[in-house]
Amino acid sequence: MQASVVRVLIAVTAAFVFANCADAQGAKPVELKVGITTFTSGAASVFGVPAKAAAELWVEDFNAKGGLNGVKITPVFVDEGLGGEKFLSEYRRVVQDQGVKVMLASISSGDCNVVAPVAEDLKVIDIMWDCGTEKILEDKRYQYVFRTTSNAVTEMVAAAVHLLRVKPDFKTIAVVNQDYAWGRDSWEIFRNALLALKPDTRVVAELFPKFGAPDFSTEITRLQALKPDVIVSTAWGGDLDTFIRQANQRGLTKTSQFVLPLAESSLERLGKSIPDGVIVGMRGDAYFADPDFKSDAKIKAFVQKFHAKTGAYPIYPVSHVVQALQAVVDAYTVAIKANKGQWPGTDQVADAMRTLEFRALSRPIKIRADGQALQGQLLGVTKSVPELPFALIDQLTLVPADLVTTPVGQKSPEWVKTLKSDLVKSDRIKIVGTPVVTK
Amino acid sequence: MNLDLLVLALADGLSYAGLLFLVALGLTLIFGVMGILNVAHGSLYAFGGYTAASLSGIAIQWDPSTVLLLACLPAAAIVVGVILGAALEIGLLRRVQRGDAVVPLLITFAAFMIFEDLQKLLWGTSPYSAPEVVTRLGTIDVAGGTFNCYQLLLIPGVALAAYVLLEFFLKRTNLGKQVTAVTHNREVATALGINAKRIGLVTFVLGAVLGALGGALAAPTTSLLPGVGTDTIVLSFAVVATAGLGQITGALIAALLIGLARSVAVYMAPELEVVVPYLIMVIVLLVRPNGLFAIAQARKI
Amino acid sequence: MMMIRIGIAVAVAACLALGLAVPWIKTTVIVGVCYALAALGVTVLLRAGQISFGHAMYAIIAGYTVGFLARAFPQLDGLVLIFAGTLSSLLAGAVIGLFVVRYRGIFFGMLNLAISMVLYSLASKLFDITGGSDGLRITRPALLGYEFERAGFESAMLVLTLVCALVLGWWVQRYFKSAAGEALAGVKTNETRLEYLGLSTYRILWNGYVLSAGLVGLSGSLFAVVQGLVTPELGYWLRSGEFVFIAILGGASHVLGAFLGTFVFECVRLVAAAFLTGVWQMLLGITLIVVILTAPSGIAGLLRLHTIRVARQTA
Amino acid sequence: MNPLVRTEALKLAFGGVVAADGIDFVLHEGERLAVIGANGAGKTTFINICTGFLKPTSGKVYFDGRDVTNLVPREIVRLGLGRSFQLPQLFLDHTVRQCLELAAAGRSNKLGWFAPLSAVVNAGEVDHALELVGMRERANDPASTLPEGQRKLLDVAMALMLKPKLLIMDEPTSGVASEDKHELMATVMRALEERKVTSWFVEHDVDIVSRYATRVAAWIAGKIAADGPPAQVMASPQVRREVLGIS
Repeated sequence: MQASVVRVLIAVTAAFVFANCADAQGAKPVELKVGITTFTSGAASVFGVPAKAAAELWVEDFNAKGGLNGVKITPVFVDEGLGGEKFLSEYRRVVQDQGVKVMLASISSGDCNVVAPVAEDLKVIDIMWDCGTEKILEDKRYQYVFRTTSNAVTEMVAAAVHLLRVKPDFKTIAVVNQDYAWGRDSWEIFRNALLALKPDTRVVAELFPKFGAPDFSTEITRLQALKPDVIVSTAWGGDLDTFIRQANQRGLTKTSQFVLPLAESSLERLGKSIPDGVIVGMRGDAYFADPDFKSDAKIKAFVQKFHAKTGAYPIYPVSHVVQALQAVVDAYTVAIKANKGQWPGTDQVADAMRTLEFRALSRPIKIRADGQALQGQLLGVTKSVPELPFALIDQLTLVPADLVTTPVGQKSPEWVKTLKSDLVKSDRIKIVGTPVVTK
Repeated sequence: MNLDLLVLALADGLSYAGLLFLVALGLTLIFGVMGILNVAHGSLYAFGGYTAASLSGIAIQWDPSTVLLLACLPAAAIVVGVILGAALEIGLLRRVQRGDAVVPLLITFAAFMIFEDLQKLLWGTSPYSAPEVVTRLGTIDVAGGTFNCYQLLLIPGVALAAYVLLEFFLKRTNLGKQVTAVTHNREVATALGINAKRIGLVTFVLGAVLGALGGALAAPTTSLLPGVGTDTIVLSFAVVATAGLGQITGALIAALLIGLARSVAVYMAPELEVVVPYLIMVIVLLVRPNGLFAIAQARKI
Repeated sequence: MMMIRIGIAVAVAACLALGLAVPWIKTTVIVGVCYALAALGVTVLLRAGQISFGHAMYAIIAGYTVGFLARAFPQLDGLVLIFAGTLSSLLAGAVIGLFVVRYRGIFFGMLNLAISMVLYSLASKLFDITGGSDGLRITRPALLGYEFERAGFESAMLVLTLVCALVLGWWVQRYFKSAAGEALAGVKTNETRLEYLGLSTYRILWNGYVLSAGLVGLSGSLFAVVQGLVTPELGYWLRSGEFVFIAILGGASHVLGAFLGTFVFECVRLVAAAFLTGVWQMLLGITLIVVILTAPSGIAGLLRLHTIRVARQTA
Repeated sequence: MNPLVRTEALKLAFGGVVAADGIDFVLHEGERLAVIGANGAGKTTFINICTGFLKPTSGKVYFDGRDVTNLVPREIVRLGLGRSFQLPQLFLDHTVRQCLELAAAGRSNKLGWFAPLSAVVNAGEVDHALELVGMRERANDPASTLPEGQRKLLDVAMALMLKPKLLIMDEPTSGVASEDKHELMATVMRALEERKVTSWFVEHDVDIVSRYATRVAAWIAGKIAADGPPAQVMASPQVRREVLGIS
C-alpha cells in the first residue's frame, strides 16, 4: 500500500509544481476587485451590516460616475463572523484565487492582527478600515498595510482630554469594558492618559464582564455601592445597549457621569433609553448631524441615500468604510498620474497610499509614513430633541488628531505616560459649529 | 466583604437565578419525563426573547397599559413554546427510537443549528430589547442600592410561581399525575392505559414554554443577539446536572446556588465569574456523580 | 481492501496536488485534515458508544501549549512544538480521563462539555496570560531546522499533516481491529460481559479516551502552528459539536469515516458559503438529521466499510 | 475435596427485602450443583454476591480459599470464575468468532494495541470452542443474528474460554425450546467434563436437574431450604410443595 501511495504522490506533485505569475503592470484591467471583510453575522454585525450597505451604496455611485478611469470597482465581501481560520482562508481565497488587489480588512482587531502579516507575504494592499489597535503599525513597519482611520490611542486620549474639559474636577472613576482585546487595551490607554493628565484621579473599579454578557445587574449594583464620579465604558453593540439601559433604569446615570466614546453607534437603537448629558463619542470625526457639514451637498446626499436604503442614519463604521474606499480610489488616481496614465502596480499604489491626503464624509485625513491615518475626534453630550426618536450629540468638540496620536516611531504605552495636563487647554480643541438645536 | 455588599450581591443573584431556574426547569422536566436532553432548549429561550421583544414593540405603538405590556411576555412564551415545542416533538423526536439517549441528543443538536440560522433570518443581527416595561415598574432601594422592581421582584416571583404551579400540576391534577407516572415507569404507565405519546407531547411543549418564558422575561433587561441561545443551553445544563437530571426542586436550589455564587464572584473574584457555574457543576459531579439530589438507580443484569 | 488503498492514494495525491497548485487551498486542506484528525479522536469514543461534547478542549490545551512554548522559546523547532502540544493533551486526557471515564451517555458528554467550558472561559478571561479572545500569536517556526517563507512553510506543513493523517489513520485502524480496540467496541455493547471476562471497562475506556485526546491534541497543535494563532474559539463547545457532527456523519465503523465525514462537512460548508450565505448552520443541521434518520452508521456504513464484512473477507 | 466457594453468614437486604438471609454455603471442587427455587427466592442475587456484582450487607465470601467479599467481578473472574447469564451477555456488534476471541484475549488480560485481535489468540483454541458449541458455520455472523438457544451457548462458551475452575450458569436453558434443552445441556456438560470444570447452575426443569446435577440446593425466601443429593432434595416435602409446586 505504501509503495503505491508514494508513487502516485510523487507523480502528481511533480506535475503540479509551477512558478507564480508576477504582478502584471501597465495594462488596464476590466475591473478593480476590492475585497471588504466585514461582520455579516455575530455580535459585530451591528457595525458590519451598515458598513456593507454603505460600501455597496458608495461603489454603485462611484461606478455610475465612470469609475476609476473607466475601470469599475467590484466589491468582494468576506464575512468575519466565520471566525478565525475560516476567515483567513476566505481572505486568501479572494486574494489568491479571485485576484483581488486591495483588501479592506477588517472590523475586528484580532482579524487585523491575523491578516496583516499574511497580506505582507501575499503583497496585497491591506487597509485596516475599522479596527483600532495601534500595535500592528507600531510593532512592525509594513509595506502594504495601512489604516485609513484614527487608532485606539487617538480615540482614547481624545476621550480623556474631552472628559477633563467637560468635567475637570472629578475624583474617582470606574470602568466597565467588554472582556476582550479592545476592552482591555482601550482602557489601558485611557487610564494611562488620564493619570498623566490628572494624576490625582482614583480608579475605584475595573470591571470586565464577558463579551456578549446578557446582564450587567451585578456590575451596576457594585457601581452603586462605590459611587464613582465618572464611569467610562468603551463597550459597543448589544453589550453597550444593555449596560446603558440597565444603568439608566436603575438611576446610575443620575449619580455618575458616563463617558461612552463609542456610543454614537448605539444612539439610534437606544432611543429614549439614554438620558441627556452623557458624554459620547465616535471613532473619528464623521457625524451625520455635524453642523460643519450642514450645507455640504455630497455628504447630505449620502446620508439621505443611506437612510433610504437601510432605514437608519449612518454610524461611524459607515464613514470608516467610505474613507477606506475613497483612499483606495484616490491612491490609484495619484499612482496612475505618477505612472503617466498607465495602470499602476501594487507597489506604486502602496507608495501613493503612504503620502495620501484625502477627504470622505468629514474633514481631510492624512496618512503618515507608518501607514497610520490622522483623523480628528468628535465628542459631545447627548441631548434629546423632539424631531427625532433618539438622542443627538450636542456641543460637539473636535480634538485634532496630531495632538492626541503617538508620533511616528514612538511606542504608545510610553508616549501616553508623557502627556502633560496643559494639553487639555490647547486652543486647537474647539467646539464645532453652533449647538445642534437652538431653542 | 461586608454585610451590605453581601445583601447587594444576593439581590443581584436572585434575579439571575430566577431566569436560570425557568430555563433549567423546562430542560429538567423534559429530561425527567422523556429521557431527552434538549440541546435546542437554548434556541427556545432565544425565540421566546425575540418574540417578546417584537410583540412588545408592536404593542407599544398603541400606548398600552403596563399590564398589557407585561402580558406580552408570557404570551410570546406560549406562542413560541407551543409552535416550536410541538414541531420538534412531533416532527423529529418521535421518529427516533427511544431508549438510546444519545440519538435524541444529536437530533436536538441538529435542531439547534437550524434554529440558530432561522432566528437570524427572522430577526437579523441587530440587538433587540423591550425595556419599556422595566421603566414602568419603577425602582426600589435596598441596602443603599437601587434595583428594578422588575428584576428584583417580578422575575424571582414568576420563577417561584412557575415552580409552585408545576409542583401543583404534577402532584394534584390528573394530567400531571399521568406525567409523573410516565416519569417513574413508562412501561407500567402505558400498561395502565396512559397515552405516553400524548404525555410526551404535553411535557415537551410545557418544557419548551418554560424555556421560552425565560427568554421572554429576559427580553426587557437584556439585548438579544445571535448566539444568546448558545450560552443559555450550556449554563442551564450546568444547573440541571448539578441538581441531578430530572430533579425539579433540585434545579431550584442549584439555580439559586449558581446564581448567588456567580454574583458573589463578581465582587470577590471577577476573573472567576464566568467559570463559577461550570466549576460548581464539575465539583458536584466529582463528588456526587448523578448530581446533588439524584436518587441512584441499581443496574440490572 | 485494494479499493480502499487506491482510494486513499488518490485522495492524498489530490490533496497534495490541489494544495501545491492552488495556494489558497493549501491551508484549507491542512485545516480540513486537522478537523478530520480531531473527528477521528471523537470517533474512537463513538466506537465505545460515547459522545463527548467537549473534546475541543484538547485542541486548545495543545494549542496553548504550543503558543506558550513558542513565546517562551522562540527558537524551538515546529516539530518540537507540535510534539509538545500533543504530549500535553495526552497528559491532560490521562488526568481528566480518570474522572470522566466513570460516566456514560449524556453525563459523559456533558461533563466533558463542562470541563471544556471551564478551560474555554479561562482562556478568554485570563487576558494577561492568554491574550484573551484575540489569543496568542505564534511566529512561524523553523521546521527541522529550515527557515521557510510562507509558501514553502505551508507546503511543508501540508506534507507533514498528510503524513500524520496517513500514519495515524493506518495505526488507529489497526487499533480498532486489535484486542484493545475490539474490547473498546465491547464497551458499547456489553460492559457486564467485559467485566466478567476479567477485563476492566474503566481501563479500556480510559485508554480510548487518552488516545482520542491525543488525536484532537495533535490536530490542535498542527492547527496552531499552521495558523500562527491560537484563540479560545478553538475550544468552544460548538467546535466540539462540529467534531461530533463529522464523526457521526462519517460513521465509526472505519477510520476513513472521519476523513470522508470531514470532506462532506467542508463541501456542505463551501456550498453554503458560496450560495446560501447565512444559512450554513441550517444546512448542516438538516444534513445531520437526514444522516441520523436514514444512515445511522454514517458514510462509512453506507460504503459498507464494515467491521464484519471485512472480517468475513479476511477470515 | 477442596472447597471452591464458601460463604459465611452472608446477608443482603435492600429496603425491607432480605434477599440473602445469613447463608453458610460450601461448594467443592468437582461438584455439579443445581440451584432450584421460585422466582425471587434469591438464586441470582446469591450468584451476584458471590461474583462481586453486589456487595453483601454482612458476611464473607471465599473463592478458592481467598476472601473475595470486597472484590469486583473482574478480580474474582481472574481468580478462576466464569459466569453465564440468564439474559446472554454477548457483544452483539461483534461476530461469534470475535466474541470468543475477545474472551480468549480477556484471559491473558493483555490487550495489545497493534496486532489484530485474531492474531493474538490461539486460533485452534477458538476453533475448538466453536466446534464444541456447534457454531463453526456461523463463526463470522454477527452475534446479534443468533437465535436464543445459540446465544445461550455462546454465552457459556465465552465464559469457558477463560478456562475457569468454576462455571456459574444462570438458567442456561431458559428461553430455549424444550426439545432443545437436553441437547444444549449435553453440549455444555460435555465441555465441562472435558475441562474438569466445577459447575453451578440455576435450573427450573426437574428432568435436567436430576440428570446432570450431583447436588441440588433449593432456595426459599433468601435461604437454602434443602441441600444434598438430587434424589434426597427432590423428595423433601417442603421442596416439593414450595419449589416444585407438587403436592
